[in-house]
Amino acid sequence: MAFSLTEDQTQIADSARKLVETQAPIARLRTLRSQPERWSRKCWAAMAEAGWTALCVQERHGGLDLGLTELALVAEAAGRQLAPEPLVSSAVLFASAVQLLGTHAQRDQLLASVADGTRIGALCVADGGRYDAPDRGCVQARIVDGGFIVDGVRSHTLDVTLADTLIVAARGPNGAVTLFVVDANATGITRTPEARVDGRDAATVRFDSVRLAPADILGELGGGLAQLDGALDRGAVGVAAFALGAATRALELTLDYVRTRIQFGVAIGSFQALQHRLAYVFAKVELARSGVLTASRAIDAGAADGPRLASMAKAKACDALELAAKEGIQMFGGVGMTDEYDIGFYLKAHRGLDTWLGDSAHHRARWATLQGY
Amino acid sequence: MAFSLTEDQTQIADSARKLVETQAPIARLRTLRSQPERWSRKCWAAMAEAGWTALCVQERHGGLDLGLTELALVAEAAGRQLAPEPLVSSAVLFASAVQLLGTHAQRDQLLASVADGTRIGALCVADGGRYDAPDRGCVQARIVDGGFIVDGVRSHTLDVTLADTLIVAARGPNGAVTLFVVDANATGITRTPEARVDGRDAATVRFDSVRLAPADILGELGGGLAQLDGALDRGAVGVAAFALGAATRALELTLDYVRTRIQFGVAIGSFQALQHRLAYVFAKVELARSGVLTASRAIDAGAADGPRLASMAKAKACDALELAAKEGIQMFGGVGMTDEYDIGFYLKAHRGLDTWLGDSAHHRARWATLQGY
Amino acid sequence: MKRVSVPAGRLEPRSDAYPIVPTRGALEMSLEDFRAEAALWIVENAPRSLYGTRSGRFDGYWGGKKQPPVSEDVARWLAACVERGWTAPDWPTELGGGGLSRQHTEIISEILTELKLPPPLVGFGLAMIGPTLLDFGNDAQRAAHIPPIVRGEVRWCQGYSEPGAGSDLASLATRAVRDGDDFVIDGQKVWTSHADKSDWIFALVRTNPDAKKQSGITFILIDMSTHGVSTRPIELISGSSPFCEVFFENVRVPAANVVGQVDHGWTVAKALLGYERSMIGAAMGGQLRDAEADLVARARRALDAPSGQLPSALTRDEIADLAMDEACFNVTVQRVIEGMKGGKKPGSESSILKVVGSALKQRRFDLAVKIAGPESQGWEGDAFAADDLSLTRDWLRSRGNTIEGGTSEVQLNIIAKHVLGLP
Amino acid sequence: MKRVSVPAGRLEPRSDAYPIVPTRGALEMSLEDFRAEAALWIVENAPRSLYGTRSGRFDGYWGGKKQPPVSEDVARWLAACVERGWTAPDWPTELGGGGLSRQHTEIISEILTELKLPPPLVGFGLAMIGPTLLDFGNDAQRAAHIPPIVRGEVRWCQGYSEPGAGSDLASLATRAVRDGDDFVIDGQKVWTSHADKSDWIFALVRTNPDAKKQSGITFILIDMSTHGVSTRPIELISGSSPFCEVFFENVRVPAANVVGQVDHGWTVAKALLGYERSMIGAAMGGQLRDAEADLVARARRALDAPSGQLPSALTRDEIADLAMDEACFNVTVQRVIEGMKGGKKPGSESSILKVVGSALKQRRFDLAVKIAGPESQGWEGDAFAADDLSLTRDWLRSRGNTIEGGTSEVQLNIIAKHVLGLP
Repeated sequence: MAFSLTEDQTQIADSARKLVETQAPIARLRTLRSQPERWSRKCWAAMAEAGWTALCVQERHGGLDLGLTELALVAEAAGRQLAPEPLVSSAVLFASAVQLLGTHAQRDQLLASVADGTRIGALCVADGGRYDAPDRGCVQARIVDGGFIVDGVRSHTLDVTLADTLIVAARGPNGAVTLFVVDANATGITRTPEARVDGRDAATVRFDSVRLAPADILGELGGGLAQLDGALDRGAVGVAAFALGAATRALELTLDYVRTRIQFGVAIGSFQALQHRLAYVFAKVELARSGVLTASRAIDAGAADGPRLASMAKAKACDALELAAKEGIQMFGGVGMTDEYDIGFYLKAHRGLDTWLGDSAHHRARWATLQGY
Repeated sequence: MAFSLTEDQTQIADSARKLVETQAPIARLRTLRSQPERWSRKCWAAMAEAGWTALCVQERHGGLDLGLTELALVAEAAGRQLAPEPLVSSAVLFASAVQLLGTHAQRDQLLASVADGTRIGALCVADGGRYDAPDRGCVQARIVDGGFIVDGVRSHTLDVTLADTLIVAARGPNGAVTLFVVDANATGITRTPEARVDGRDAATVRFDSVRLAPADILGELGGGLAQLDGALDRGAVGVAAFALGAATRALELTLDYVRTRIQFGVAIGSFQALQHRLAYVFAKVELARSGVLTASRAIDAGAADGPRLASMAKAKACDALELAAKEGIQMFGGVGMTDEYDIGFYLKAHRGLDTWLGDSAHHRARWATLQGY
Repeated sequence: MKRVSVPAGRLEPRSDAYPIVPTRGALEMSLEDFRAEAALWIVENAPRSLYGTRSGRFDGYWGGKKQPPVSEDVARWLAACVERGWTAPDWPTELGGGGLSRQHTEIISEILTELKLPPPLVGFGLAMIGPTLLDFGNDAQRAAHIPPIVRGEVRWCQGYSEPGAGSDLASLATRAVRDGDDFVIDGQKVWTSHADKSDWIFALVRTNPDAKKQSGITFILIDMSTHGVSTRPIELISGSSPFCEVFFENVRVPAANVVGQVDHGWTVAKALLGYERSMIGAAMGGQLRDAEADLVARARRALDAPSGQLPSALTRDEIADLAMDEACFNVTVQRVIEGMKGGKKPGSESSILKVVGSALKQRRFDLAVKIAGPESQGWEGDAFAADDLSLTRDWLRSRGNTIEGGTSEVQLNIIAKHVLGLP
Repeated sequence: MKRVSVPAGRLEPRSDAYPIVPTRGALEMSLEDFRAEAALWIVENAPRSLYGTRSGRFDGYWGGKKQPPVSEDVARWLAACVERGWTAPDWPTELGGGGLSRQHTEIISEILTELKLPPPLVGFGLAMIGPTLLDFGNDAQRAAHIPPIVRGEVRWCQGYSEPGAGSDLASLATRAVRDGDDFVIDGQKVWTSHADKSDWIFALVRTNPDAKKQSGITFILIDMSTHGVSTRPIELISGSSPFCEVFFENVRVPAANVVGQVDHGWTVAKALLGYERSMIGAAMGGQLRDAEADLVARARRALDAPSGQLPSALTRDEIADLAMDEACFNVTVQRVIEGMKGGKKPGSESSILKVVGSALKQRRFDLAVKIAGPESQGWEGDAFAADDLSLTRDWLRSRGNTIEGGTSEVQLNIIAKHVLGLP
């Protein structure tokens, strides 16, 4: 397997980074967090314009039909500045779910607009945001008049407030879970935004007698949450790439700081104890980079170990971010604790990224299961 | 609870350390390891002379009736030089088991000689030395003619080769485990010495139709291994104190070395990365010391949390020793890897101490169980 | 801790007045007699509403002109103690103290803890600048500042750290230039707790820019209402905080406010840092209590396991490991306290308290957020339980524990050099 | 790796002789044609008994006068390759090499790996001193030493480290004093692998005691049979080892044996260390393979769980975490190899290989002994399974991984300064 980037890929990565640095610098977060819309539609349009939303969509639906390898490059760029736009939710999780499970009609109807960024899709499938124990039956579907009536509440659902279309999991009377594609503005749906530590868009979604038709089913009736595994694996790699970018950037910020912060007459970066710890952070980040590289390529190649490697990438990238952010704050010292400096954002971001789609412990257990032990 | 030592205790600790330094320096291990007897009877006599073997025995049986607090002081001293004499086996585990479970006759018969060191007692109760899953039924007892016939093999049993009396656990036909006091030289018992990484005395004990009488039962017929819990808790504190002494000494050796080893024109102990790691080792050792102090006092006071604190002391002291030994070897560098230097003995000792009476993970799980979660 | 030995049935305050036992005799009594008598006096004088209101070591009224007592009972409790000299029981009576010994003071404190009563007054005046002035101040300074501290009339804050002088405190740059009978001060302090609520600040300023580092620093007392002093609160990653920046612009301070000698303030500063350290170290123990129970309760909620063995062996293992370390740490704190009781210097084990205690606190909250999972992502609002919202904040705030009051790196340097004797 | 493209049915050696294809034409062929032809030649010439005998990268015959080949087939295989110049395919033909390119050499190596055939010859002659002499030696030195290396007649060892010069190699003290046409050498080397089995040693000696550190060091070749050279094997905590101490007492060595200039041996030494590092880094990947399967198998034995989910969630978690890190590490190794393929310098990620690889190996064995419990306590004898006995030794030996070949501390220093750009 080749891990070095092709020329095209290098160009995608470079221009993605430029786009993020100019249009989506981390300083934005300070403005966005006090606004009703937690991400910028203008910035999203620029990302879509650059093709980010089309990367994982097939050409026949207006996509670029590249793959996770390329998506990981732009997600990494976005992660460097913690851009809160719903890239992974819409362009990976939603797009993949529709592509993998959708009927021709559903794909024709949904994917083109996802690819050009005009439609925001998001998942609403895990009760309380717990992907490690995703369904406790908080949302239920009854069959009435050949259709469905959905009721319930699902809290801590990411990227739904500004979404146009949701994929909702609902438990039927027989206990089996069915997936539905639902208009986010349908009658009976209320989205109450939540204020999260990472400042990202999330909401509690309430379903009050929401009426759905058989044509809204995604995948099989009662097919269960496992149908989403393929999409979730892709999402996990997307999150991992985002976390990898964040970890890389947190380390860079810290390196810049310790090179210039003077105490005891010298730059604190000259202290060996800090040097060794930073070298260790660097090693963890580079290992995580290898994880993202191999997971994205394996899934693109349809390799059997794709799911396992996706779990690895997710766990290792989030762990690297946690370490980089914590060491960063410690080495920034007092100012690292202040809201004025950016390094704290990376720790806050880790909280959200780690729990999203299952935390590191969950993915280690999953790896073990997939390896048969 | 008072943690500072009384004058008497200080004196016990001081003279114990002197005894070990003069009569049982670590250099002995190099000679002992190539000899059939893995510890020195002369040194044992000196320890007995100093009252070590009598510390935990009641006065009416010729003991000093002090307690684990004092025993921990001498065990710590012994641990500093990794003295392989069967102090914990005989003077703690065996003595406590007889004291806690024995009939008057058994106590009268056994304890005086244990207290004066002329009798070596040892446990032979855990199959394969696994105290975390102590009985898989390798040793069985049949009832014949109002007595018992014991058969089976128990490997990895510590301190039995030179023992005079054993406490053996055997599973009866109904599945219940009974403890017996057995003459180690009884007909049908074969002890095949094992060569261990820590050089300590251990053997595979084979029972071939060993005949025992009802009077040999310790505790209740079919009373189970749990009867030994009180003795094992005391033993765990003894092992913890020994490990604490070893950890303390391993750290001292390392500190001495890094203060004098010159590289790049300076003592390597002046490198901040090593300094911080050594300070961390020091902290772990001091925390472990607190653990041993509180566990020994709690058990002496008959406190309800004695068992839990014994588990804590065992886990934390062994963990501290592991860290101190590993960091020691690393900081000694190449010579730390050679058999010529003593630091390696401490890592080898950890292997044996950690597994004996259940490893750290076992004791953490036990703590959680005792705390009700 | 010794139980308070008061007659049975007397732990509740009585409504009828009880004659005040004259303090003067205390030094002649046995300590046990003093304990009984002090307990009686406290039971008589502490307002009923204050019982059980103390939870942490720093609970209590901080005094000063800017923050009045939160209730009349708090004011009454303060007044009673001031009257008796018991806001500072071991300070000289002529300055408003109680004229007692350290041991008497400790007994009073034990009784208050036992009864969960807040001390009548807390703060940097009593804990830091007061002892400093008693040791280093001149008569005029003591007479001017100690009585208002004892009476809770003036609240103090500490102006040490600067943006360029954190771990390397001696590199501070706030300048004080002599001008007649005054010094004129320009510069900035940072991490000044409650500066916005304080009346006076004791500060380190550089009086000799040419001298090397520690020399050329002066310890000076500054009235915060002086023209040119301003403060700005600091917002942390965990939200608002007691910390402030303090700015000095052309601030005129009488030279008489210098404590100790000009250019030799470092000696004073170091002594004061000693008081601060012992405060932080001792406080650390208390903050760790109940971590295990809290984590187990969280795990039971998160894992839907209201009783029995937790279904996650990993979580069990991590909680037990942390609980063991905390138990060992708490014993270590006790060893230190016990070791110092005879008036001896603390043993080498005291050096680890700050670095271990702060790391344990971080581990506690790291583990808590891991257990809480998505419930640990809240910031505000009602989508998250109040308890979980404070967890998020506490977790973020705990990152500061290894930085404030001497970073762990500085502590490890100190252990390596001064305890382990490394070069 | 590309599969060897040889005609089906031709992977087994044929008993009838196959005409040797002249090597001379290789440089004119396409690489694919060369691959096919090389595979055919190897299949014809490698003795059947050697197939499948290669497991690690250093398997193979080490040459020299003191250790004859272990079998006639090993000798025959060596002779065939020597004849063709394929013990050193990319060295000059006039010195006994094959005159091929790096790419051709890589192809030959790939074919051997594919067929699990050992290389005809391995060792420090081919890997270290040979390349060094080709780069820095004079014609006489090359003519004298390269052909015996290529033919496996002389085995070399490396005399760098000294008791006082480990991480700080430049502080070495073995002295070489000029006396007529000779140098007289006194001193001691340590950690010299296989010194007792080697014929020659290349060593660093101090020729100018007054010069500072790196200056004043000379790189010299010493015949181990010279009077005054002696060796002593080193016993490790894990048991016997290939390492030796080497003592020089009044050893006379011709000045003509100096490689490069007198007092300027450091340049030569550094280049050679480069060859060594790349050897160790690449070897690290291979040693980690199968860790997960081995650990799972051990856990199944220890936990009596022959199939299904392991009953210990802790053990599962730890194995999975290690397996993930190892997988990421192995990909990192591939990234480095891939990155260097175009002849480019290795990327910054290569700096972590040694420190991460050695730590992972330690973690692997630490976890293994933890899982094995009491079965990990064996030293020798039959109370323990052979597999468990080697575990104990491997576990102890792994502590050396973070020390040898540049300690982790030195590696971290290098990463911090040269990769992260810290001051």
